[in-house]
Amino acid sequence: MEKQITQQGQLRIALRNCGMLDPENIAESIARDAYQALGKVLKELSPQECINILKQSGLRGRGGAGFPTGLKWEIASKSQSDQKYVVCNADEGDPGAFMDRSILEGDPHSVLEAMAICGYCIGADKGLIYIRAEYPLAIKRLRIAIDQAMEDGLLGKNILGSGFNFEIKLRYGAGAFVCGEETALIHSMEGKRGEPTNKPPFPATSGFMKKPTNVNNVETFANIAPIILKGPDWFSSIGTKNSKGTKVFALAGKINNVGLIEVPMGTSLREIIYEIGGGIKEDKKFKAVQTGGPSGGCLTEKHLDTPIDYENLIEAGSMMGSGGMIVMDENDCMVSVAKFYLDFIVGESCGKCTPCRVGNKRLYEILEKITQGKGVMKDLEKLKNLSYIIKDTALCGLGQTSPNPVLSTLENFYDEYYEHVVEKKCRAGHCKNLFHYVINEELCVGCAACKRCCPVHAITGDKRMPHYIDSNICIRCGECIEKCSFDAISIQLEPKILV
Amino acid sequence: MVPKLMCDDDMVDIYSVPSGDKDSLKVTIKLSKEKIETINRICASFENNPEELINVLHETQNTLGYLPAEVQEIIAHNLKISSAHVYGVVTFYSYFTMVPKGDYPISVCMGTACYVRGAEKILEELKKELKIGIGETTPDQRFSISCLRCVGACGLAPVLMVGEKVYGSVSPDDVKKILNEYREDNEDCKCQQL
Amino acid sequence: MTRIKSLDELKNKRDELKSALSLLDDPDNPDRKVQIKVAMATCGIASGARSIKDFLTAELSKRNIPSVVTQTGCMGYCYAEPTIEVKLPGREAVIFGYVDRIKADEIIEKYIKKGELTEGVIPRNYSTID
Amino acid sequence: MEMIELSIDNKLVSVQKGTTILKAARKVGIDIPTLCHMELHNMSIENKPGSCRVCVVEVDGRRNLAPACVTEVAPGMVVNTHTARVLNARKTIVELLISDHPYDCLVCAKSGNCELQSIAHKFGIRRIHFKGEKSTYRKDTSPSIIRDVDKCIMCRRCEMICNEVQTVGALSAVNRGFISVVAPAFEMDLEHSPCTYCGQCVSVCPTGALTEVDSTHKVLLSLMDKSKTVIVQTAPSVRAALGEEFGLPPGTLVTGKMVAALRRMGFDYVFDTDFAADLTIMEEGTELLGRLRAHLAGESNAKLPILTSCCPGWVNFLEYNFPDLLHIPSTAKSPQQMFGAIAKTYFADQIGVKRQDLVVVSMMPCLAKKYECQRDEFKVNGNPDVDFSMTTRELADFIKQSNIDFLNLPDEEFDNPLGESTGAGVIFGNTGGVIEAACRTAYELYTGKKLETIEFENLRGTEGIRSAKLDFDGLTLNIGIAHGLSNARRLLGDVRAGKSNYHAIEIMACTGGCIAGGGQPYHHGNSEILRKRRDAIYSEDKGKIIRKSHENPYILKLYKDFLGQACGHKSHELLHTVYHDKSNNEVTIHHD
Repeated sequence: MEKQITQQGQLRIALRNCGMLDPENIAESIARDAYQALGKVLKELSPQECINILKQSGLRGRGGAGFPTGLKWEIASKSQSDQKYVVCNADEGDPGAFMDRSILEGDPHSVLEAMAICGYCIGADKGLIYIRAEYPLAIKRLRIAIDQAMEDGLLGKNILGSGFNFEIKLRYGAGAFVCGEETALIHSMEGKRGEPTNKPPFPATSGFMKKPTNVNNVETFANIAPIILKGPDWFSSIGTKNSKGTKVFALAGKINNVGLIEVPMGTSLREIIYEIGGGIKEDKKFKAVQTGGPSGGCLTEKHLDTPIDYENLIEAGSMMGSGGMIVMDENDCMVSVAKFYLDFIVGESCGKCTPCRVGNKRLYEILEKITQGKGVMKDLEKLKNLSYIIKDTALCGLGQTSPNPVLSTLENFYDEYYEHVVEKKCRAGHCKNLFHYVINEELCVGCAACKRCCPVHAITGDKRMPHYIDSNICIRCGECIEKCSFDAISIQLEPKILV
Repeated sequence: MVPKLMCDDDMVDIYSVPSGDKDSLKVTIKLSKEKIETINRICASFENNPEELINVLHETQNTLGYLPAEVQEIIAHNLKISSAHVYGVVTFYSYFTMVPKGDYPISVCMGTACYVRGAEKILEELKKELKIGIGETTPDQRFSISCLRCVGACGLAPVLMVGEKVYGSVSPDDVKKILNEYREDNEDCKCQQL
Repeated sequence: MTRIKSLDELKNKRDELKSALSLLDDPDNPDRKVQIKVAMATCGIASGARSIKDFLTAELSKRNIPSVVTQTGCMGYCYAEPTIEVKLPGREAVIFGYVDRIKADEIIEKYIKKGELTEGVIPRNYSTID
Repeated sequence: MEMIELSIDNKLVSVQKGTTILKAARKVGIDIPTLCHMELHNMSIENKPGSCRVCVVEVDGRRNLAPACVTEVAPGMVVNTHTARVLNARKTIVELLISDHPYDCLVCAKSGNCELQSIAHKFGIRRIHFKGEKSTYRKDTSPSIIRDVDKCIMCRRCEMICNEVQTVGALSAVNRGFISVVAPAFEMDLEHSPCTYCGQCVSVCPTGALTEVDSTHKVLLSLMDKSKTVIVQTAPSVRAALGEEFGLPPGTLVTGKMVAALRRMGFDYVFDTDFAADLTIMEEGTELLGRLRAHLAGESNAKLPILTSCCPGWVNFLEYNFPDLLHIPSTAKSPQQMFGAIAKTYFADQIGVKRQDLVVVSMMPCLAKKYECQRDEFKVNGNPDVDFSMTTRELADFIKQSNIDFLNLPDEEFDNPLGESTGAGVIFGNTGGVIEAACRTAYELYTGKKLETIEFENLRGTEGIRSAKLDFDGLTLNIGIAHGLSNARRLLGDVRAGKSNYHAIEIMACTGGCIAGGGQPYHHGNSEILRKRRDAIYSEDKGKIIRKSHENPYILKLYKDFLGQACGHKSHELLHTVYHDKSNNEVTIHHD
């Protein structure tokens, strides 16, 4: 597999201007080539020529599924209609991903310019940015950028004397993860409940207000201008066979250098975590990295040297998603992590289709049962079967990928599930019903500090005599451990004695 | 869900929504005239376009603080859509609230990065400190707690927001300190606009 | 600003702005300036970048150092916020992390005035396309 | 049209481009099970959110299973509808639905008619492998409809009917995820919503989430009460559908058996709402002619077009949505209420029974009738003209509970004097029927000539909005007909905008008219049933000797002995009503 890694590993294309310029001052953007690509396209290229450049470049959607961008534009350009729309999906929803916010806050003109190029290519004169209301700063900077670009004639009527018109408006999300899905996003922009509908029809033929609509995400748009200016061959020389260019990842979790990075496709997890990310926090043992958000899965040690691209991640049971990477260490319980994601999905499911509405709720309940130490082996079977059926039958991308965290943890961390179910043990010491606090009689001096702070009076003992914690009463709040000055209280992972 | 009425002094009188055209639905609503006019103005600024419902709801919630049933009725009337539709939309999106939030709404990020860095503990501490649960407001109307999915400040995990101000790398011990900033009537500490 | 009416106008405009910037950076130019960028995306602001920017602006002018302090987006070093980039005329830009007021003061006194590197320099670990 | 060839379960099928897999499969006799999908052919009513996922099938080359109801065919597609993968998924989906559904089939009002129940039975589901939280909501009882949305499976049929077909807008999906449900605004009771009680939501609900208020017990108590005289009236559409509940083919008229059954159940007199329908025509027809004459005389305030007022769902809709047009409908009460008013005065006097000792029960194809008979306008000193209104479905159950072998009953005749009716009264059950009946009478009264052909074929049909020009001996009468409230809204919008040139408009809330009312036996999406009911109504009319209301001898006698003249003083007191602006609907807040 061909790879082109720059000396330090990172190569910034989408993030080229982030941290380089003042996003609230268009002059700084212009000084760094903003709108040059738009000018070139309008003056020198036909829409189809421009689409061909994108097709040659091999750019694929950075929002998750990785659909070839040039092809997407071409389909929209071929739809016949009096009105078409360009939509920028800035409803960055994957928890742990923040590249879209960073691009919009740091380099809004890269997105505006690319939307205008897209408008020219598909024959649209209106653009809409669907942005999360939770991003007030990004909204503010986008508004400033749009105003400044309008004032300079880089958006609006007769752009750069070409006769091409393009205007951009903002639509706000309102806290619904499912609106990251194209059809749901479109319904939301139309003032409706953000429920997805069956595809086809695809937005490219019938989207916003039933008109052909091209939806791309922020990072995808941020890649457009450099491809136009530097050429498709330059872009396709970066990355792997089927995944060209770079990908922005948001490194978070138990990693030293939390931050935003951009690396060529094909970079390995090891390089990302240990070289760029500076290794695991407090030198703990690496356990897993979660990619692709709630739709993705966990990659483990055995995947550390896999070159990251769309296909390899899917093969490994995860997906590219928007590029969140959350690093987990030995203190993270993988059953609980799966439960965390299911909790998220249950809260964010739109409720339209049965498998997602009821199925995910049932998955969550089984996981909860397991983390409470009430699981039986049959539950693991049930988890797996139900997960496959949800994947097979759910209506939209959110539902079809929602069991991925369960399946990938089941696949990679089966022994942890087994321990929870059979040995009633949580090796990470995370599941409250599966560990208990004990007082070391030799270290305890009977100061009663723990007894006084216990909110449920689970601790008994006479003064200056070793104390005792009743596990059946204890709620595992951990107050006593903090209060004990003699390190006499510790966590015991062995199953508690059931009374 | 029990939609609440506006506070007492708002209920100046019962006014009817002025019927601009013939197919207007007359709705009698317990809201002050000023508030009705504010809502009408917001709707008009979006040309009473039903497509803009979500933007209208945002703007109205920003102005009034929350979206009680009466307010939704007026919006439905102006945009010529059913109030069931408006309510369906309001309850779909977690950003919209039908109960007033506190003067200092606190949102705890429950994104994955924050989760693995102990957001649950922060939330527990907040609940303990304020003696209220998620989605609730303190009796003095000062604080309310809600959970947010990722705010995209994962580098600072765990994160909480008071209004629009983001606090990063919060430890359970910090919770009290942060709350104290707002407990005293310290004008300087009011939510900074980004 | 007036409307830009053609690609050529846009190119000219870009070149003007670029040369103005390089003039600022020219050590031989009497009007050269120290250029400081403060990373002010959500993470930066939440970590106190705004007060650092205000502090630097005020202090540099008090200490009579010709400078421009501007805001910028995320530099990617979320773990080290607030981060700033300092560019002395004619020299490579240097990024400092974990900048509080004490650190900022130290940067002015040691690096900007004397050119001595302080602790907290973040090695730039990426290349961009230009 | 481009044809597409594909294979379904190894059978080659050729269908038009744009056809769904579901329809293509049905063409070759493969019946893929569905829950949320429902289509009423020729009525342009289709619900296909693709949400229940019961209809999934395996398509070669596709990563996941395809929902047959929304997936269009493609050339060379290879579809398998019953592989292990498909059956397993389908069964699990149904299990999931049931896992969030009360297990009270034995006592559910929908038992035996529930689509979820029959699909569970069909799939041989014997155990639910998933146990967990069930969603629970407050039960909501309105005068007509009971919402028990614990049983809601989010098929969204009711939401579609209420918003798209009826444009009532009382219902919407609310909340999201596991707790999402279909409800009125602010999850208030239906009573405080703009619901018209047309009952179309009930008629399409696949489960027991939406059902009617059951009056059987109250009627039974009245029947048992020796001090009461209990009389019953039956609406025209009931006789055309009741047989379905006893296994007879749709469209079988069971008038005689129905009368016999009611008599055996203990009703003291069995009367016919058709009699009151004839009375309605006398009043409404006279009113039409009066307004028409005023118009022809050049009176500027002649209130035209006149709107029919016999459909209570439509009246509710008008009162909510068109408060500015309340002056144009006919003031004539509906047949149900005219019957009650006459029964509790004229008839009560005749048999020497006091008003409060006479109980009037109506058998109706309708849910709004339950609400209508409770309206204050139709009460005298708190005593309603019609005490109880039951649906065709309730009547069928009541007959069964009374141990009556319905199929072997002899045919019997209605009692007199309120049981005699004409063909005009019968056709009230179909869309276009009321206006046709009115025209039969108005023509003869206006022109003084006999009608040559009694059937006005140009008023019949199934189009949502129809218009016809009738020649009244030189005077051209413009007639409009709308059924389904969205069509009514369109017509009324034109009237409001002054763009309408109709003289008279008939409006029915339910698509198809009363034969498809909310209280009729469930059609389960089979529009053929509705067509047969419609034909039955017209054939009953054809079989009648008297087919014009003004020739009904008992009607003539009623006017002669009691009412005086149509639209006269006594008529106005007993047979006409007023309408109220209901749009001024204060928001009521509920605290549980």
